[in-house]
Amino acid sequence: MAEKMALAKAINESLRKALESDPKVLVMGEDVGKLGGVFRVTDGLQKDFGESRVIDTPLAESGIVGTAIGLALRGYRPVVEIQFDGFVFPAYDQIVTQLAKMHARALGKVKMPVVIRIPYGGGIGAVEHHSESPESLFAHVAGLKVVSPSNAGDAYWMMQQAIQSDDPVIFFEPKRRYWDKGEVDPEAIPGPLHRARVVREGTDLTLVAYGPMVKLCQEAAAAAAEEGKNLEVLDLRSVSPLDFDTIQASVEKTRRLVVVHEAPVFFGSGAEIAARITERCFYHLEAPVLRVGGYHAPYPPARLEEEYLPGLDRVLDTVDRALAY
Amino acid sequence: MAEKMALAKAINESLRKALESDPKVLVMGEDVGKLGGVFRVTDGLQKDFGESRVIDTPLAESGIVGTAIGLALRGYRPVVEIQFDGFVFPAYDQIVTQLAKMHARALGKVKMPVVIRIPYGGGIGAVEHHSESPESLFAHVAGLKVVSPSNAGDAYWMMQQAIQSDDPVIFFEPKRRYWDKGEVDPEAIPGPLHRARVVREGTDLTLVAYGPMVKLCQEAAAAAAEEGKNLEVLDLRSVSPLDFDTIQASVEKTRRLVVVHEAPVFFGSGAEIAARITERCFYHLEAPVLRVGGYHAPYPPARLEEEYLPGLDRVLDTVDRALAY
Amino acid sequence: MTVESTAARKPRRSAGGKAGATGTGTAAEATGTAAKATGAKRATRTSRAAAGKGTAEPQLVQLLTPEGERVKNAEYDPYVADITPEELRGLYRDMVLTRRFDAEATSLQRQGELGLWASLLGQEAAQIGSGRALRDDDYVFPTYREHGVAWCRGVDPANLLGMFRGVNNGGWDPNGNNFHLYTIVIGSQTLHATGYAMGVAKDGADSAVIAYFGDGASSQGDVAESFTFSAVYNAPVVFFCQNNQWAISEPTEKQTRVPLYQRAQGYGFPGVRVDGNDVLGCLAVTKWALERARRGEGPTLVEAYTYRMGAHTTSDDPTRYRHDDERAAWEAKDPILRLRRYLEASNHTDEAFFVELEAESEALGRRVREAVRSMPDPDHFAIFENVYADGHALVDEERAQFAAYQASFADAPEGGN
Amino acid sequence: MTVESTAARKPRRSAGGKAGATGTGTAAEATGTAAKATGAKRATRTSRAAAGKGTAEPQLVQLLTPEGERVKNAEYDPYVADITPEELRGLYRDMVLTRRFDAEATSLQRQGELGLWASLLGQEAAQIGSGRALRDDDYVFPTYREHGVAWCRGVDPANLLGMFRGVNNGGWDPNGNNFHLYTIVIGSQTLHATGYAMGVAKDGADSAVIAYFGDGASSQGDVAESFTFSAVYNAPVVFFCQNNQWAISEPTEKQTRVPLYQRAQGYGFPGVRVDGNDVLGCLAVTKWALERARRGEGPTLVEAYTYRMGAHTTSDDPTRYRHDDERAAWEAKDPILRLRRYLEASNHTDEAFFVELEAESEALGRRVREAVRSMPDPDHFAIFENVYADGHALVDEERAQFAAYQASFADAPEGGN
Ligand SMILES: Cc1ncc(C[n+]2csc(CCOP(=O)(O)OP(=O)(O)O)c2C)c(N)n1
Ligand SMILES: Cc1ncc(C[n+]2csc(CCOP(=O)(O)OP(=O)(O)O)c2C)c(N)n1
Ligand SMILES: [Mg+2]
Ligand SMILES: [Mg+2]
Repeated sequence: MAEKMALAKAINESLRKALESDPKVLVMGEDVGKLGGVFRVTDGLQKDFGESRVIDTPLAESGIVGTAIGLALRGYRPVVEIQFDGFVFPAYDQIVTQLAKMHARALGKVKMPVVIRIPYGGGIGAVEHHSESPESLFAHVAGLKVVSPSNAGDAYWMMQQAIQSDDPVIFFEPKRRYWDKGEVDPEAIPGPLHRARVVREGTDLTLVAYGPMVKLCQEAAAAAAEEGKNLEVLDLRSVSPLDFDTIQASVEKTRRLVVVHEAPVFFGSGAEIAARITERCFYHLEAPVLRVGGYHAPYPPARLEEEYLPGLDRVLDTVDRALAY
Repeated sequence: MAEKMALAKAINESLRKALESDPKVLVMGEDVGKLGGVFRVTDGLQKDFGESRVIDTPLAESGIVGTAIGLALRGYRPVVEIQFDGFVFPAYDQIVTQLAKMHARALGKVKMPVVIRIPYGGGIGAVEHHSESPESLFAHVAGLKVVSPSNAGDAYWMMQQAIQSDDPVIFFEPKRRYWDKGEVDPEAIPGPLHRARVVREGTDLTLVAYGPMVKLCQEAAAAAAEEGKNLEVLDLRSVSPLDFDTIQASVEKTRRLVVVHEAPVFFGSGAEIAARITERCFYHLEAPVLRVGGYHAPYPPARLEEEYLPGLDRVLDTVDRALAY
Repeated sequence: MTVESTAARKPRRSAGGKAGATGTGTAAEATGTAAKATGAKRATRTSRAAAGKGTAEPQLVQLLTPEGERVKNAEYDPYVADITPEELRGLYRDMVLTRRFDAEATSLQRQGELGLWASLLGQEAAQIGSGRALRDDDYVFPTYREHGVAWCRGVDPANLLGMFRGVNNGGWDPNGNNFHLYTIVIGSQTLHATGYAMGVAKDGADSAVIAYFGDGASSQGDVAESFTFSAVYNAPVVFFCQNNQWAISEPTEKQTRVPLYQRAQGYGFPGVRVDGNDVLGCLAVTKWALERARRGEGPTLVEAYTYRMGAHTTSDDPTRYRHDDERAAWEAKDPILRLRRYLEASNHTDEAFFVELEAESEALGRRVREAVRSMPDPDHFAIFENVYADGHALVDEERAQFAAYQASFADAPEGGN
Repeated sequence: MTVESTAARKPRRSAGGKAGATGTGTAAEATGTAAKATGAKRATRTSRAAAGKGTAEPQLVQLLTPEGERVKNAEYDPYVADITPEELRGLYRDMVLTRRFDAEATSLQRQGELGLWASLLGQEAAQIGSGRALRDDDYVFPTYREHGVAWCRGVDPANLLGMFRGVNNGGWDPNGNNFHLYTIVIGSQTLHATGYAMGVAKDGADSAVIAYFGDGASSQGDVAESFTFSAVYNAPVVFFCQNNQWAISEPTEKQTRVPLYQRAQGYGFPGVRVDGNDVLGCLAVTKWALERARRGEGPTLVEAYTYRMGAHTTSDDPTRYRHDDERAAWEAKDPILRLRRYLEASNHTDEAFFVELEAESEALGRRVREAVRSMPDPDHFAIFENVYADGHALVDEERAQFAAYQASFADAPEGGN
């Protein structure tokens, strides 16, 4: 029975369901207990599942991920919260050298079912380190899976699937969409976690995005439609693996591709998508794959973030550029 | 007066010159003192410049980089050694959130002249964590510069320039080339640090590489020449910034581009190069930009590294694929 | 007299503290003894009250009781022995003005002028006491809450608001007042302080460095590494931990099961806990620690035992995780009130002092309000400024693209002219 | 009898140690007292000898002197009180065979059969003593040098060589012997051990966990964070630090200026230094610490004071940074020799025992040599195996490309057939 709820609430419900159905699932992080996390994503969970399942940790991200690895070795399935994107780096060593590689190191004899939740991205007027999009830094690392839902329904189901996965999943939550409401159907049968979805069909150009930028691309497509341009919009949902098949199918139809993400363009996911789709669709493309994203600069102070982030005009501008080829 | 010396020795000489000519230059890291580093790159420096200039540090990479930042704030110019590529991650937080951003955070009022030396790459039959190529993870981060010399002469001069730079420079040393000899001329007038160099002129296809893969590409070009293929080889020297102008000029001539690096292809520097060059040279390219690099898998045990790393056959194979378009 | 921080500062390398050779040995001894309480108990998850009070308070250095009575302390009295009534009034004034500034910032946030504010309410004594212990040539590495220390250093209070307003990410010149930028990533700055102090030692200077951090920060690996580096290199740094009992919603027992000042011994340097709401105690203990640093005796950990009276930041809602009576109990220990009681009992002040201070306070509030309201938004191109000191081709390229893009709006019909 | 590790192991949840409630309190006390020595001295960069001996050795737990004499120790004797002659011979045998295996590996490296070897020479007592203190249901998190502990756990010695030969990056099943994979990134495993121990506690089990690390590792932030987490959650984990005096070329004073075992107190749990060349001492102290963990008393730090007799690894050249006389001095404290002296003095052995052991030793060397030489190179496709448990589209794609590429050689003229 579908219900309308905010994206943050959908994740909360998904965590609740996981805690209910599998006693090995744990939620851990800074302030996830009584406070329910700074975004209230874990609201009420400690009250209902107790301090030994929903764990307020010391303020040490490497420690959080490192102990989560140990708990996974003991058979638990920890869901770890990193409070903000910019605070994942103290844990980066444990994620890259241990979490990502343990399964391979053990020749498959141990599994690492750890989910790392990271509220990410900008647009909320925050101070430094609270608005970054570091997904590239995880996608490059073999052994990790990287996903990001764009809406409440996906948030619910992708979290279920991430927790069920025997691989470590970096789960990027689009924090500026936390309060956006969407349909959640806990009875639905979800598609595969790493499959992209066509969220708007079109013929003239393909816009691809994930997480917070999907909504922007939908708005751009709507605006373009008023000018008679028929854009297809893809919600990638997964950054590693990337669903190149779905992108390719779309580009073979539209022959033009624009990738949009908040992360800096340089070495961003747009680069990988452009490189591979150009290889796969070399004779189909009428224009180079164009990219819209952050600049090669530290995430700026809040009063500049609108200029820094991809916005409607920049997306439309780039669409026009691609169409002009 | 040019002299032939090994790449490791060239860096040693360059560090020695920097220590001699600027009392603010410091060398610090694990085992850099009496031992002279595990590769002997700092051999003899502590003996000649003392323990307060050439500093054996506690075994803590975050501490090494974090204190180097503090020393830079006090006016020093630390050259930090990370013992092996796979051990830079404990320092990643300090590098990404502090070192890279401090200059911008201070609106330019402080500078961060810190060089981080990292012996990187495979091919030496080492155990886990000793053969990785993590340059993408630094190039994506604004505020850092990333370079990698391919030969002794460049190693000498690029180190001089990196130390003189007021920006943090991640200096990737191709460890498997440490023992390769080349001309070093301490009297030469070097070109700009971030400019690529054409190391072999050709007309049929451009091969670009940096660090350890330049030699391989030169060998590939030589082998191809025997089959009548005339390849141009570029040594990028710098990964951030990337010298797209030089690549573009070459590709406008050859119309085909293959990028070679040891790092995994997925989200690697080849992706950025492919994306941008395809945009810049859309009407010139006769084939998609192709990439040769590591697989999306943890760096394998030594007995498999030959299969994992780009080798002559794989490069030539890819060249053939590109030429077949 | 303690001057408003924007005014002229004492010359570098001024006379420094009044410390003799006293203190040191015995203080280290006290630390050693304290360690005896460390042996782990079967039930370690005892209630906070028990942990906080039973074990810890005996070791608390306190020169001024909550009632404003001066307590004798052979160890630390020498460090405030020749303090003048004028200096005492200066400390009082600093605390009052800092609190006023802080309240103004909170209300500016409520009015939408700031995106966020991290209040120091309740921590004035810890910050003013330690801040006033410093010499001008000392160097400070703050967190994001050291508004009182910034005040002591002479940083223009309006400058502190830039990052909370979202016009910059810091932006004052750290070398202007030897006060580093606010650091948000918890614990990072303790390593910068240590490195800076290593540099001071290399230079043969007798300056000291102070690194501020919180009880929560004590868990970060970086803080532990700064203890190791500073001990090994004998760096002249004081680690000043404001244990305000909370790291957002987590009480200190989520970070440690023994008092934090004890952490230092295991790294080979002394730790001491001082009443963080006692400005005299904080002044004395910090001076002692700074003198140790200057004398080449290396690092010290000072734990200022205090309380975060307000929310973590204006985004926080502490009613979700703590009881009001805890706050009420701490109100009785207010740092400003206790110094006022002492000043009044010692006849160091008259009515006029308080009246004038009230007026000065209001003037400060007004000045800050106006400064914030007139703070211009940054130029859009600031995004591309100072990314590198020596430039970067990609930044140049993107700046040019951005300029062209911006210009395209000017051409657009609705852009006019 | 101590069986060769490849043989059957004791059932899980066996009777466990003989610990009473003794020890604990007093040991913690001893730790507290030791802290008194902590007060920093002006000249901290004193010579290693002074630092190592003057301050530290008084606290060293030792049950067996270098001369093989049994020293009484009220605290720890209970933990080895009922040890049988057979068990003593077992410990001796374990040490001898471990040393033999280690020497074989070193020579296999010299012959080019291994790419690298990290010898444990000199650390046999620390590893066998602690390793034999464990119950089968306990869990071990090693570094890359715990060949003796692996031996005690029953890991096939040949398995340990895979990563040094370069055929895999670990490769045994950690759950087969409750012995985790070797961890190369310094310090990481202490957090894994802590998390595992948190899980043990959650399960209500009375198993314990032991994390090995070195003196160099003590500086890593991860190790400090593991101390914090284990203390806060009261996790049943023993931190076993083999202080072998060196981290590659750096002596311990580059990591700390006070004895490492003292680190624990500042985190609220006991630390104790044991003679790491005394197998009985290591056995007793580790049993004590494990019992504490089982009783719910949380973490303990054991510092086994020992010496790395060889190079850091076969790639290292210690003549560049340390004097031979240091090594010579430690030779007199050899762990195997001292137990032999004790066994002989107590008439627990006869000539036949040593002769048999010599033969067994040789057989082991032969077996290992053969096992290594016949170790097959991994299949090329192993690159793509186990990257993910649930698969990944890109890995599948790259595997297919790789297969096609490999196949292209088969087609090539020189490929034949
Ligand atoms: C590495 C990192 N993790 C998480 C955060 C989010 N955060 C900001 S303040 C804070 C609590 C800090 O507590 P404490 O150190 O006691 O300082 P206080 O705020 O009480 O002054 C947290 C978790 C952060 N800023 N940096
Ligand atoms: C994070 C990290 N940094 C550096 C290294 C390189 N390295 C390998 S062993 C070692 C020294 C370790 O010393 P210690 O902890 O005392 O252990 P020991 O080798 O003496 O057993 C170093 C620096 C590493 N493996 N990991
Ligand atoms: Mg706090
Ligand atoms: Mg060691």
